[in-house]
Amino acid sequence: MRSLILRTIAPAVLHLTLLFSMFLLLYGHNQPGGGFIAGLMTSVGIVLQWIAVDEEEGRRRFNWPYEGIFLAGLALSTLTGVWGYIKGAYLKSSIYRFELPFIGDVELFTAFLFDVGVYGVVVGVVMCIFTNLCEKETQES
Amino acid sequence: MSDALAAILLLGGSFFMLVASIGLIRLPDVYCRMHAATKATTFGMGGILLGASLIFQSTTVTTQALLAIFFLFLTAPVAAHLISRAAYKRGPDLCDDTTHDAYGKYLEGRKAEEESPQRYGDA
Amino acid sequence: MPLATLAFTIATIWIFLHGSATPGHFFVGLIMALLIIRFLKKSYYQDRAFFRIGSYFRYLRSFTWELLIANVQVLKIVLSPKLSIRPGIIPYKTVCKTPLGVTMLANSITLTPGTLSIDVSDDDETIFVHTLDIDHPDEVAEGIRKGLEEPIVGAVE
Amino acid sequence: MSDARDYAIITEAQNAKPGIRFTENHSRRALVLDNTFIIVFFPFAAALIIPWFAERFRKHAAWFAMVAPLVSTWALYNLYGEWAAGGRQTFTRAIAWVPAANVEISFMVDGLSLMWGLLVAGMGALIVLYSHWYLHEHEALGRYYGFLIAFMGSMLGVVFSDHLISLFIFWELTSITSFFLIGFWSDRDASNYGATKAILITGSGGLAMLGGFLLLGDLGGEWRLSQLVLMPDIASQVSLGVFLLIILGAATKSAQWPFHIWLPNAMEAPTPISAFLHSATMVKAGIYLLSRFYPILGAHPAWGYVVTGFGMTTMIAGGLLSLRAYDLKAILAYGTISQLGLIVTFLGYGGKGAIIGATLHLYNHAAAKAAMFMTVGIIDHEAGTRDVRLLGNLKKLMPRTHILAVIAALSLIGIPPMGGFITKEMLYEVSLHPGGPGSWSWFWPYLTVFAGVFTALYHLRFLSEPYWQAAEGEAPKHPHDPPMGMLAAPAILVALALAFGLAPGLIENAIVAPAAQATLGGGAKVELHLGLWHGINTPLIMSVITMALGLALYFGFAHVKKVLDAVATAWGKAPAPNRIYDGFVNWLREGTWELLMLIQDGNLRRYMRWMFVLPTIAVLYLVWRLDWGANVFPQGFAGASFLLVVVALMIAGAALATALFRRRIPAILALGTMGYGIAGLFLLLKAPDLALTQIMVESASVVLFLLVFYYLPELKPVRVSAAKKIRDWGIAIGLGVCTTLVMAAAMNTHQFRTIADYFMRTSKPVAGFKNVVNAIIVDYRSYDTLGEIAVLVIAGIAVYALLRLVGEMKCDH
Amino acid sequence: MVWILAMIIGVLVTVASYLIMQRRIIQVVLGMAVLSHAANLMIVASGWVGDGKAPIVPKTGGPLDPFAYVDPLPQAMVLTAIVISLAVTAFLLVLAFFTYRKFGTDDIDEIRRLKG
Amino acid sequence: MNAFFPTFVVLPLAVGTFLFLVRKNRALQESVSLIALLANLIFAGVLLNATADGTIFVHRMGLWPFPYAIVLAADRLAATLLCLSSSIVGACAVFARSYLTDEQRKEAFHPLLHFLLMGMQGCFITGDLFNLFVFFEVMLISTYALLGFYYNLDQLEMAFKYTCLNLIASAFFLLGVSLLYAQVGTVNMADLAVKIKLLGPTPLMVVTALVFVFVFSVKAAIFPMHLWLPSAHSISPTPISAILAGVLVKVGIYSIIRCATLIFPAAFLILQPGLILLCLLTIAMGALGTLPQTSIKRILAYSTINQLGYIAFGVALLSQAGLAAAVFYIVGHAYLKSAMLLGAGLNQKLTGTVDLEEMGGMMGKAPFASLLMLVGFLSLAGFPPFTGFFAKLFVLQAGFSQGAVLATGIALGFGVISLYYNFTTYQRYAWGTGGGEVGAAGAGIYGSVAFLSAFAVVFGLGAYWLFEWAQLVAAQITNPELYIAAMRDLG
Amino acid sequence: MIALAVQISLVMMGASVLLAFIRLAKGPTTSDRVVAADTLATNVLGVIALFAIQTHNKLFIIAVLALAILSFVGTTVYAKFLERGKIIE
Ligand code: NA
Ligand code: NA
Repeated sequence: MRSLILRTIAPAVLHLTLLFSMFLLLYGHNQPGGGFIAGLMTSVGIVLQWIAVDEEEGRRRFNWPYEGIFLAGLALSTLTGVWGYIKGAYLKSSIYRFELPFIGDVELFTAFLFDVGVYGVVVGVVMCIFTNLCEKETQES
Repeated sequence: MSDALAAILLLGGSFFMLVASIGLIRLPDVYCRMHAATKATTFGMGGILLGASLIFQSTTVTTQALLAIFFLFLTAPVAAHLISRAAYKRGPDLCDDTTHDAYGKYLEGRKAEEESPQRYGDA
Repeated sequence: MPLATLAFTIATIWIFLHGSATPGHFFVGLIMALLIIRFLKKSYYQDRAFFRIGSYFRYLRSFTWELLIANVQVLKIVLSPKLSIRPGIIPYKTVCKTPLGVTMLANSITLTPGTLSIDVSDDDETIFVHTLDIDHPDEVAEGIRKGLEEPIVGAVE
Repeated sequence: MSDARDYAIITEAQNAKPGIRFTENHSRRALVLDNTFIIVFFPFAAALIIPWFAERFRKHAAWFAMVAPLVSTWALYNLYGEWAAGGRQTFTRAIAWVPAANVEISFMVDGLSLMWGLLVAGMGALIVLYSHWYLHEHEALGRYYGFLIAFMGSMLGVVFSDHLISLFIFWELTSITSFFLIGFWSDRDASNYGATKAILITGSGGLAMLGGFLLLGDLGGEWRLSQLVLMPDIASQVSLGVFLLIILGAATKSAQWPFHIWLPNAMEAPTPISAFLHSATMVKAGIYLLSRFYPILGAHPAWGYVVTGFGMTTMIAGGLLSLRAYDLKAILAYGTISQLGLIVTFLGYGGKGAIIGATLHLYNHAAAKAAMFMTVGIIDHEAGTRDVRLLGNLKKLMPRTHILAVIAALSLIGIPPMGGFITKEMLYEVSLHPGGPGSWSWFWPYLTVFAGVFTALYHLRFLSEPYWQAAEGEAPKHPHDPPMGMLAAPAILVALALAFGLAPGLIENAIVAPAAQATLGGGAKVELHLGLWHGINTPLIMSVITMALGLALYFGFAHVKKVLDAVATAWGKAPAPNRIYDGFVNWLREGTWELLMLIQDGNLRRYMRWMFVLPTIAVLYLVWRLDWGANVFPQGFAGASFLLVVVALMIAGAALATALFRRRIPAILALGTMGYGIAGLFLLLKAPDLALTQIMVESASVVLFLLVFYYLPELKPVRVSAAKKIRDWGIAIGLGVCTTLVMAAAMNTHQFRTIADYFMRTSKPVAGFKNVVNAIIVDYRSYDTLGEIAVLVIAGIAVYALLRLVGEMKCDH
Repeated sequence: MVWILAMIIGVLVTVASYLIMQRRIIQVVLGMAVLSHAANLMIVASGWVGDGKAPIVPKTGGPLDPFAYVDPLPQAMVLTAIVISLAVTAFLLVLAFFTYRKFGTDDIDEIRRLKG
Repeated sequence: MNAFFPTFVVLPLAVGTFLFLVRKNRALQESVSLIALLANLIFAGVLLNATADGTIFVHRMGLWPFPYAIVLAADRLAATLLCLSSSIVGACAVFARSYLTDEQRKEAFHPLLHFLLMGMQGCFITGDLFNLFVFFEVMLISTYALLGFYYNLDQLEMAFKYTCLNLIASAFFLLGVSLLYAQVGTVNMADLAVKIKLLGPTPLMVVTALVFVFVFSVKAAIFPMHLWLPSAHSISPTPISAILAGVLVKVGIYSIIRCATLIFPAAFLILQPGLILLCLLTIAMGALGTLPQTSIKRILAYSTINQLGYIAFGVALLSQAGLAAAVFYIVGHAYLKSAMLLGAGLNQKLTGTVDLEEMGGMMGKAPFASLLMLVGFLSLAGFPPFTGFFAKLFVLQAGFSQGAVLATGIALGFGVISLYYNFTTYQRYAWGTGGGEVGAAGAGIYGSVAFLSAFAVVFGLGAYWLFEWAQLVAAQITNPELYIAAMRDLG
Repeated sequence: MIALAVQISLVMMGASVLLAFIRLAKGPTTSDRVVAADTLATNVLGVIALFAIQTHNKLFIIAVLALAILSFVGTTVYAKFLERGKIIE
C-alpha cells in the first residue's frame, strides 16, 4: 500500500516534529518539555516517516546505530554524574556561563547535558525496539 | 474589541467542534462522518487557537498557535484520506443512499489487472 | 527546494516556535536546521520539491473562502432536522503533474465543501472524491477546478 | 506475643566470645590433651581421614578405623581416672560456640556418661573388629568406616553432652550417620526405604525434642543439664507439652511403640551396624535421655503415666512381633524393641530400685544382644540367608557360632551363671519393692514375670529354629564356621556377659552404681552388692516360674503361633503404625500434588485471582476500621469542575470499553482514548509535563501495540459462564472499591507540608530551572532518572537479545 | 474532586484487574497497561491538595509562595513511572508476541505447562 | 567512605554498558565482566569493614540537603547484603563461563548481569522510597530479560507470568508510595520514619504498611505472592536461578525489614498476627510443594519458599532476636541456595538432566559433586553443624523466647517435611540405580559450586562470627534513630 | 466576557467529547471508531486550549502543538493497520 499524499506530507511533518522536539529539549528547563518528551517526540516522528515509506526505504533512510545512540546517551548521563562527583557529589549539577558569537550569553547546565543523555536513551531505545520489531514483521510476511 | 472578537472566535470554534461531533453521530456512514470530523474540527480548532492568541497577546502564543493551525490543516486531510481509504478497503460499507461509486470500479479494475497474466507476458 | 532555503525555513519555524525573533534565536534555529538536515540527509533525494513561497497567496485566499463555505455547509447538513444527502464517490482527473501539486489539491478538496479525497490512483492522475450531495457530478468537478486546482497549479506547478 | 514490643535500644551485641570453658582451673594447654575432647572429637577427625586410608589400603581398612575407638577408650580410661581421683565429682568442659544464642558444645563427666561412653567406645572397637571380616574388600569401605566412626563420635557426644543444644546436635548427628549406615547398600530399594523411615521418624522426634529443649531452656534460663539437675522444682514448672516433646524424642529414638516401626526396616543395614546402632547404642540413646532427664523431669506428674505407658506397650508389641518374625535379624530387632520397652517401663516407674535394675539390664542387654547380632551376621555371611525357615541344624554345621549364640541368649533369658541372671534377679527384686510412687505395686512382679516369659520364648525360638531344628527349605550357601577372627568380637562380648555373672564386683561399684546414682540425681548414694546366689528367695522363685512358663510355651509354640496369627489377622484391619506411616509418606509423595494444584496449577489467571483477593480482603478489613467521618468527607467533591467530570467520564468510559470491546483494534483504540483522557486529566491537575509525556507515550504504545498485535489472533468470543464472569467482576470491583476508599482517605489526610516546597523555592534561584518538574527530574532527583534510563536501556537490550533469536525460532506447535 | 479522582482510579483498577483475569494474552497486556495508568494517577492524586498553578515558576526572583502551585514532586515521580512502564510494557508485548508464536495460542488457559 | 557509594551503582552501570558495546568480542567481555565483579566485591568488602564500628555512611546525591535529596545510605545491613550480592553474582558469572555454551545467546548475558547487580545494589543502598521503586524496576527488568534470553518454550511461559505478576506488584508499589506521600508528603526513608512516628499507627497507615507488605511479598515470595517463584527459579538458566534464589528474593526481605524497623514499626506491630500467619503458610506451602516434584531445581525452588517463610518469620517476630536470626538466615541461605542451584546445574552438565527420575547413584559416579550436594541438603534440612541448622535454631529460639509458642511450634513442625524432602531428594539423587553415564564438568563449575558450598560449613562452624555480626546488624536496625540521625546530621 | 465565553465553550466541548465518545463506543465499524478517536483527540486539543485560556497559562499551548502532531501519527498508524493489518510494508 502506498499513499502519494502521505508520502508527500510526511517529510514536512518530520521536519516539524524534529524541530519541535529540539525545542522541547532545549527549553525544557523553563517550560514543559525535557529529554523524555523530546526523545519520544523524535522517535514518534521517525516512526511516522517509516510508516509512510516502506520498510526497505525506511531502513535505508533511518539506518542509524540506535544501540550506539542509547549507549552513548546513557554514557553521557553517567559521565555528567561523574563530573558532579568530581565537583563534590555524584550528580551534583553545575552551571557554566559562556559568551558565544551570534548567540550571546549562554548558560550551560550540566543537568542539561544529563537531559540530553536521557534524550539519546529514549530515542535509541524506542527506535531500537521499533526497528527490531519491524524487522521481525517483514521477515514474517 | 479584541476581547469580543476573541470571544466570538472561541464560541464559534467550539460550536464547530460540537457540530463535528453531532455530525459524527448523525451522519449515515463513515465517509460522511469523515466530512464533518475533518472540516469542522479543523476549522473549530483554528477558531479556538486564534481566539487564544488574541487573548494572550503574546508573540509566543500567537506564533505557536499559528504553527498548530498550520499543522492541523496540513495533516487533517491526510488523516481523512488514510482512514477513508482504509475503511473502503476493509469493506466499503457505503450508506444506502450512495449514488456513485467510482472508486469501487477503479479498485476492481486494478485487481483484475494485477491478476491478468498478460501484464507480465509482455516482457 | 534547495537545502539552503529549507534551512532558512526551518530556522523561521524555530523562531515561530520560540516566539521571539532575536538574531541569537535565529542562529540557534539555523544550527538546528543544519543538524536536522544532516540527519535526514538520506531522505532528500526525491522529496526536495516544496512550494514556491512567492505566489501562493491567491491559492490561500481562494482556499480560505472555500473553507468557510464548507463549514457552513456541514453545519447545515448536520443540524438540519432531516438528513437529506445523496453521497457518492466520483473520480476527478487532475492536471497537476508533481506529487506536491496532487497532494495539495487532494488536501484542499478534503477541506472544502462537501468533498473528501479518498485516494489518488496509481498513476497519480485521478483523485477519487467522496461527495456529500451529488446532484451533478460535473458541477462538483468544475467547482474543484475553478476554486482549487487553478490556484494550486499557479502556485506550485 | 511478648510484652517487650518496643525495640530495645542496644548499641552492641552481647560481648560473650566463643571459647573454651572449664569448671576447674585448667590451663589452655589442657585443651589439646583434655580427655573429654579427645573422646568425642578424635573420632570425628578420624572419620574425615579414614576414607582416604581405607580406599588406599583396602585390606587393612579396619585397622585404620580401629584407631579411633581405641584412642577414645584410652582417653576414657584416663578420664575415668581423673574423675575417680577428683572424688567422683561431676565436672564439665564447654566450648562456647555461639554464646549469644546459647549454643555450646559442652561435656559433663559423671557416672552415667562414663558408663555410656565405655559402652559406646568399647562396642565400637568390637564392631570394627567384626566388620573387618564381615565386609568384602570391594565394598565402599571408606564410606563405611568413615560413617561408622563418625557415628561413634556422635554417640559419645550424646552421652557426654551437658548443654541441651550440644545434646541435640550430637543427637541429630547420630541420626544422619545412621541414615548413611542403614543405606550403606544404597542401590537396594529396601535400604533406601529403611534409611528414610529411620531418619524421618527419629529426625522428627529430634525436632520435637529440640522444641522441648528450647522451651525448657527458656523456662529455666538454664541450658546445662549439670545445672538443671540442681533445680529441683523445675519439673513442676514444665508444661505437659514441653514434657511430651522431650519424651517424644526419646521414644522415637529408642523405638517405642508406635514409633518402633523404623527399627525392623533399619535392619537392612550391614549386620555390624545393626549390632552397633540398633541394639547396643543408638536405640538406647532414648533410654540414655530418659535416664538423664529422670532427675530433672522425673517428678513431673505425667512422667509415670507417659513413660511407663510407652514402655509397656512397646514391650508387649515388640515381643509379639518378634514371635511372628522369620528373619533372624527381625526376631532380634523386635526382641530389642521389647527389651527397650522393659527398660523404659522401669525408668518410668522410677525409684531407686527400678533405676538400678534398668541400668543393669541395659548394660547386660547391650553386650548380649550385640553378640547375638554378630552371630546372625555370621550366619548371614556364611549361609547367604537369615530366614529361619531356610536355616537348620546349624548347631552341627557351625558349632562355635552356636556356642556363642547360646551363651548370649541364655544371658538375656536370665540363666545362671551369665550376667543376665543377675540383672534378671535384680529386676524381680525391685519389682517386689519398687520403691517408687504409685499404688500399683502389686502389678510389677506379674509384669516382670510376663516380660521374662516373653524374653525366654523368643530367645528360645532364636536358638531352636536355626540351630536345633531342621530346615524347611534350602539355604543358598552351605554354612560352616567362619574364620576365628570373625568370632573374636562376639566371643569377647559373650565373655563379658559371663564375666559379669561370675564376678560382678569388677564393675558393680566402679561403673554401674555411679551411673545409677547419676540417674537418680539429688545426691543419692548407690552401693551395689551383686552376686549369683542370694539364697532361695522370692526372685529366685519368680525366675523358676518364668523358666517353666517359657519352656512350656516354647514346646507348645505351634498353639501359640495359631493364637498369634489370629491376633495378627484381627489386628491387620486396624490402622497399624506401619500403614499409617506408609500412607503418610505416600500422601507426601503423591497426594500433595492435588493440594498443590489447588493453588499452583500453572494458570496465570488463578495466580492473579490469588493476588487480588487476599490483599482486597485484608484492606477491606482495615478500611472497615477507618474513621470515615474524619478521614474522607471533609473535602468531598470540592474543587470539581464540569470539565473534570467530563474528562473523568471519558476516562472511565474508555476504560470500560477497553474491557468490554470484543475486538482487538477497538480495544486498543479505547485504551488510547483513555490515555488521551488521562493526559487531559493531567493537564487539569496542572501537570503539563505529564500530559505531554502521556500523549507521547500513548502514541508510541499504539505503534508498538499495533506492530505486535498484528500477529495475535482476533479476540474470539469465549464462552464464559455467567458465574465466572460475576466472580471476575466481583474480584475486580472489590479491588477497585478498596483502592477508591483508600485513595480517598489518603487524599484527605495531608498532615505535613510536602518536601516539594523546597523544590519550588530553590528551583529558579539555585538550580536555575523555571520548570520545577524538570528540575526535579534532571537535577534534584536525577538519580531516579538515571535508574529510569537504565530501565529503558535494559529493555532495549532485552528486546534486542530476544529478537536476535528470530532465526533460531521454530514454532513448536 | 477527591472522590472523582479516587473513583477514576478505582474504575481503572477494576478494569485492569478484570482484564488481567481474562483468558487472552491481549487482554492481559491491555490490563497491565490500564493498571500502569491507574498507578500513575494514584501518585498524581497523592499530591493534590487543592487548586494551584502548574509548577513552573516565574523568572523574577523574590519570595515565592509554594501554596500557589501544585506539588511538583509527584509529577516528577509519575514521569519516571510512565517511562518505566513504557519500557516494561514494550518488553511485555514482545514477550507476549513470542509466547503466542511459540505456543500457537493466546489462550492463557492453554499455556500452562509449568504446573506445580 | 561517604563519597564511595555511587560506585555500587555506577560501576555496574558503566561496565554493563561497556560489555554490551563489546559484545562481539566474547573473551574481552568475559574478562572485563569478571574483573569488574571482583572489584565490586572488594569495594563491598571495604564498605562492610567500614560499617563494622556502627558508622552509617550517607551520600547526598547532588549535595542537596537532607530530606530533599535522594540520600544513599549504608548501614551494616546494607553492607552485608552488598557483599552477599556481589560475591554470589561473581560466583555465578564464573559458573556461567563454562556452563552457558551457546555463544550467540551469551552476548547479552554479561551486560544484563551487571544491570541486575546494579539494580540490586541500588536497592540496598538507597535511603529513598521512590528510588527504591526505580531500582526495583531496574532489577526486575534485568531479570525479565535474563529469564527469557536463553529461552525455550517453558522459559517463555515462565518469563511472561513472572513479568505479569511483578508488574502488578509494581503498581501496588506506586499505590503505596502515593498513600505515603499523601499522608506525610515525603519519600525519604528517614524523613518518613520521623513523620510516620508523629502521626502514629492510624488505620490508614496500617493499610499503607499492608500495601508495602504485599508488594515486597511478591519479591520475597511470601504466600500467596510466591506463585511466580517455583517456575522462575527452576526453569531459568541455572546461573540466573542461583542469583534469583540467592539474592533477588532477599531484596524483598530486605525491603520488608526496612519497612518493619524503620518506616512502619508501629503499624507492623498491628499487622504482626497476620504476618506470622502468612509466614507459616509460606513455610507450609514451600515444604509441601517440594514433595511431588521430580526436578531438583523445582524442589530447590519450593525449598526456597520454605526457607523464606522462616526468614520472614524471623522478621515478623519484630524483635531484635528475630531480626538477628533473620539476618543470619538471609546470609546463610543465600550462599547455600545459590550453591545448590549451581550444583543442580553441575549435575545437569554431568548427567544432562535435572530430573531425579532419570538420575541416580551419583554417589558412586560423581563423588565430589554428590558430596557438595550432600552438604547442601543437610544444611537445608537444618542439620548441624551446617549453617542451616543455626539459622533455623536462631529463628526458633527467637520465637519461643518471645512467647510465640504455637506459631514457632508450627514452624518447627514443618521441619519434619523439610527433613523428608531433603533426605529423599538426596537419596533419589545419590543412591539407587537409575541414570546413565556421567560426563565431565569444567573446573570453573566445580570451583564456584565448591566456593559457595564452603559457606555452608564456614558459617556453620563459624556461626559465632556470623551471628555476632547479625546481632550487630539487628542492634543497629532496631534502633532507627541511628539511621535517622546519620541522615539528618550529614544531610 | 472572555471568562463566560470560555465557560460556554467548555460546555460545548464537553458535550462534543461525550458525543464523540458515543460514536467510539457504538462503532459499528472499526473505521468509525478510529474517526471518533481522531475527533476526540482534536476535541481534547480544544479543551486544552480553552483550559490554557481559563487558567491563563500560555505554556499549555505547547501541549496543543504536541498533541496535534501525535494524534496525526496515531491516526496514520491505525489507518495503515486497518488497511493491511500491519503498519510497515
Ligand atoms: Na525521572
Ligand atoms: Na533415582
